[in-house]
Amino acid sequence: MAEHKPDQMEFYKQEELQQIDLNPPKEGWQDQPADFRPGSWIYPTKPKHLESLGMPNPREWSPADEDWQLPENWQEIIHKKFKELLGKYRSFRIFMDTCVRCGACADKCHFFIGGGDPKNMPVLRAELVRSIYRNDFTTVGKILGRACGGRKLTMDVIKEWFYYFYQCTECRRCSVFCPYGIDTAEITMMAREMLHELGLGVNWIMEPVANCHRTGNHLGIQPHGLKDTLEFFCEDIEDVTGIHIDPPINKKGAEVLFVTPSGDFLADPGTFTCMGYMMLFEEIGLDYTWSTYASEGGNFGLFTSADVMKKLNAKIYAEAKRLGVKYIIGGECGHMWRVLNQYMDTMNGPADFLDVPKSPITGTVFENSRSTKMIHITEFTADLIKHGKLKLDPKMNDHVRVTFHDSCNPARAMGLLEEPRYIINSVCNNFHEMPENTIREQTFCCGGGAGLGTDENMEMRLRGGMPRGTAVRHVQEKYDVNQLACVCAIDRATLVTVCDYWAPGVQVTGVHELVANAMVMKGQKERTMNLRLEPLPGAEEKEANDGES
Amino acid sequence: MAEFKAGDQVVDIDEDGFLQEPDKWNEVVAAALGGTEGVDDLTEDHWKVVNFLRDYYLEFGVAPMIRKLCKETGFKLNVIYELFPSGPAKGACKIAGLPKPTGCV
Amino acid sequence: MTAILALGAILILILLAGFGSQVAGLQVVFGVAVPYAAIALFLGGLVFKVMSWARTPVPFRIPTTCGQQKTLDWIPSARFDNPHTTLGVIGRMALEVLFFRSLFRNTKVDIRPGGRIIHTPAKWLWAAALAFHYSFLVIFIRHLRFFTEPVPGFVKAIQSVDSFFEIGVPSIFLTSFLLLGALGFLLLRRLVSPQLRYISLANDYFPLFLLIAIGTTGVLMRHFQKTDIETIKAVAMGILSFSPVTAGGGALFTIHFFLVCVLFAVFPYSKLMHMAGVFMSPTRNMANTNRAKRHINPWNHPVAFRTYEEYEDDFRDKMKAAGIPVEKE
Amino acid sequence: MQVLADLLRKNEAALADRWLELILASYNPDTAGFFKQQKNRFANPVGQTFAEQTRVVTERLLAGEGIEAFQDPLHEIVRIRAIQEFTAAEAVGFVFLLKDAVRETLADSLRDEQAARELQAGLHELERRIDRIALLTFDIFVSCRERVYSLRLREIRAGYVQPG
Repeated sequence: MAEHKPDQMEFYKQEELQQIDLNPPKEGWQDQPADFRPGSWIYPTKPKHLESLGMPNPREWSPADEDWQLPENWQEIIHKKFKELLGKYRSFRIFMDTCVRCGACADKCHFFIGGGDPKNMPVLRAELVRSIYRNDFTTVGKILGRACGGRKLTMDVIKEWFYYFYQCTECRRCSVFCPYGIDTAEITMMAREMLHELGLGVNWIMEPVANCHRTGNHLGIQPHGLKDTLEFFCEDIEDVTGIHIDPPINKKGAEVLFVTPSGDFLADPGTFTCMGYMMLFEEIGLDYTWSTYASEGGNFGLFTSADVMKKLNAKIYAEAKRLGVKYIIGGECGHMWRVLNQYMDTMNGPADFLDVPKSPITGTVFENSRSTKMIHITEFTADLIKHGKLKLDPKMNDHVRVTFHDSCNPARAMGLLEEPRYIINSVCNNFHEMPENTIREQTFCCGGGAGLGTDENMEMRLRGGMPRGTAVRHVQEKYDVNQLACVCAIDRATLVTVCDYWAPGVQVTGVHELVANAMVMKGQKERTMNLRLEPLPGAEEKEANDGES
Repeated sequence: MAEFKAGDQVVDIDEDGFLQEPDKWNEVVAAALGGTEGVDDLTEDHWKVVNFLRDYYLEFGVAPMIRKLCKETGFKLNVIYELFPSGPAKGACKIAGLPKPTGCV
Repeated sequence: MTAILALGAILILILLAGFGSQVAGLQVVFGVAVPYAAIALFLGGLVFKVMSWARTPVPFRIPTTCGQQKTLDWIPSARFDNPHTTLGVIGRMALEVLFFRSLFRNTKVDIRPGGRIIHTPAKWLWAAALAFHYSFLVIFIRHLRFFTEPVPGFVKAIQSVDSFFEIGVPSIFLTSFLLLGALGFLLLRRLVSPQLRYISLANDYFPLFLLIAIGTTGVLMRHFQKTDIETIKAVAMGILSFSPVTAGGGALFTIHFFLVCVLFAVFPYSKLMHMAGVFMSPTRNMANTNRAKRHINPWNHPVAFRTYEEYEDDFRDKMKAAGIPVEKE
Repeated sequence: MQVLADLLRKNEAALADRWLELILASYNPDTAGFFKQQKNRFANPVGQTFAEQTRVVTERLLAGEGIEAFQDPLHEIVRIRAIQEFTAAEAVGFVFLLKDAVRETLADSLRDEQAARELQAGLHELERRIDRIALLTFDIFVSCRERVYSLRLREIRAGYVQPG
């Protein structure tokens, strides 16, 4: 064929610039090993944490290495644990048996929606384990093996589990859409428990677990450190309101023990929410106490194993008993309330030394917590506002146009939907909901839960946060929303980054920061700043003309 | 784990360059660590921040909150970034001989 | 690939039965041995599987709540999506089993700017699944006319409703075509959508092809190859009364009958167990009375945790210096 | 150039759709299926953003608008591809696919020799402008990557996520 010259059409043949061969090889997902490129995995657990907790196989290793230094009989260990878990959890057994792969959950996971990796489809994440279950624990599987979807447990499978079960934030959105309620979070918890038998864990989870075991909170804040931090907040409160507060710490005989996630002690904007709690309790004169021993509501044991979760959670009831309080109030947190609402009473109850929670200010008895005896701060505050016990001036928040992010666990493991909304509507005049299929029980995750909220996991978090970011961007453009309220410490940390990437200009706030900003406290001075010590819009002009006159 | 020469002393540092044994810290080590973080000479302001961090860590076992560091030293956050280009956690804490702060929420 | 595997298996079964019906000696195999084996496998397997689930404890109460919880009395709670009473749970389960509530949940009707209504694909999944399951139920009830003498009233009633339009002689049953249509859609959907093809296994295609084969042979028997009902009834009644009659009903009936037996035999060892599983799934069959009633975990063994005393021993002097009350001076 | 512009404007929608298809081909086929099917913008932000913005870019390209008109639509697309599992070339390369889409849309009219020679100059000019847009896309890609690193750096520096 004659050589074509540039002015001839044939010269410009189809360049295969973009024919990237991304389509999977024909034999399907079963045989594609996970690709541990840098930035696609979270740093592994440091040995000292596993040692301090007495957990198996502590050593220095990296997922990028070929050899993960696993014990010789690692297959036997996994099978033994797999069998044990199948014997202990009916949910695990049923979720292994009943999936019909109808695909209703396939496009509901925020990591699949944002990233497009098919193994992030909930049905396929579960198949990673189900294929091993089929091959080794069912008679049909043993016979037909690969023909009926079975798969041998190889080293690649373990690596795949580590890769994909630390790409699930256990937000349970898939279980809302599954006709049988199959909960991939439950399967992820089982898989992580099995992986921990081989010492395969993530440092961003195990360090807080070790800290919480030692000092009572994830950050390793020691008792006098917590007192110093709370007093530091009270100084700021005094600057803003002119009211001096002495934070009650480890006070015996108080009516209420208050437990909040330790994120509120260190990470802005959580710290402003913590200030909000103290201002609220001061205003209504609640007889409460903090505890430095039980200074962690959150529980990273939830991302490790049932026993570790129970070990970390036991401190709350033990401390409530020691201090002799009547009941417990829990702060704004996501995973904390998954543990409190669904595990705590079963694991560490019965709490018969406590009373059924009764608000000393309104007299409301919280029947819904008759056994666990612990109520959510928004349940408590909504009740206060409903009975008009708080003097609120929503105009103080007029410069705030807020929307509300339903944190996954309060939404899907409790159903805490109306309480925060009632409070926000009472303290803020411009509140706009995000689109219907991104809130309430269909809420999209922040992309950083279940131990994934660390900086080396940034791209994955931004992919996971994209559906939420898109919804925030929508209300930002449509209603000029500038604040995203939420009731979770991890959300208050990770959503800051999600918003800065997907919807720049939107700040993140806790619900009780809004409450405190709008509260007219007895004996407070004229408010010129909000809790972040930023001048209030009104105050600026007044200051300006004060200066002039 | 790596070795780090500071004056005539040799100390161990972790993969991010943080001192492994905080009690091996002294002014010489601080100045040397400063070099790794783009802080060649430690002015009086630098020492104010470093000493506050050092004292806080020795007393409370953890690094202080950023807001507390700013309030106690009287420096605004941007001033601290000017003093320590790699910021309060990576820069100032390293020079003060604190372990790498992991503020996991 | 996996679809071909499943289709191949079904074709083999059909050939097997077709061949078997011609050979006189095999009559007893297909007329007697296979049905009894199938029923035994079905009942045994079903009971064993359900027992294996029932024996396994439910350590924690982990419902997936899809609506407002029951707390303050002035906030209405979602009775069925977040039940706090057993009645609510029964309601939620009924909604799930009778109307496929969760499949319906993700049918986002989306109106495009041009006003065009777009039904997201999930609505068709809900509609087809519902159509298939209900028509299968109606057909199942209609088949009781072969197994009962005298034929009960409700069976006759359903039959007349089903052939309401009396098209053709003998009048066609709506459900048979509804069934085949729904199955066709469910199969096509699995083949056409790349997403589903990627996750589908042979054990997803096998039941689909099996049911399609059963449905088609059923329709063929009724409308094209006149099979006399009497002998079939005799065979069916024979099996139930344990005095089996080996007179076969011809190739088509043997295939149909054999495939139904295969369906029963395979049932407990396949994904068809979702029939029982849906009732026992812990995220759907428990009320969200989590904080009101304590859920007992049968294997709740004690776990050592760091007590306050140990904690205070570590930090006592610093606590005292900071003025925090301590147990022991 | 005028003949080419009219020809393309006639089947602008087809051109934009073809380009979208080529872009989605860089994803796993089953993911591409989902990106195409799901029309709800919040259940499928990636697919819908690509669909809307490719139409905007194509429209502005055919209308001959200045380079700055492409900043916003391309930013929407590149912001997403910058954090997905793509190399820089893959993330930015989707712009060059527009050339393939243009040639495929003109396939029939390019078949006969005479018409092809006439369109030649216009086509060459159009492809030069697409290259220019690709360079802009690369700038946007780098700014998005820098944004990701600055977010990550902020978390490392402060020891936790510290706003502002």
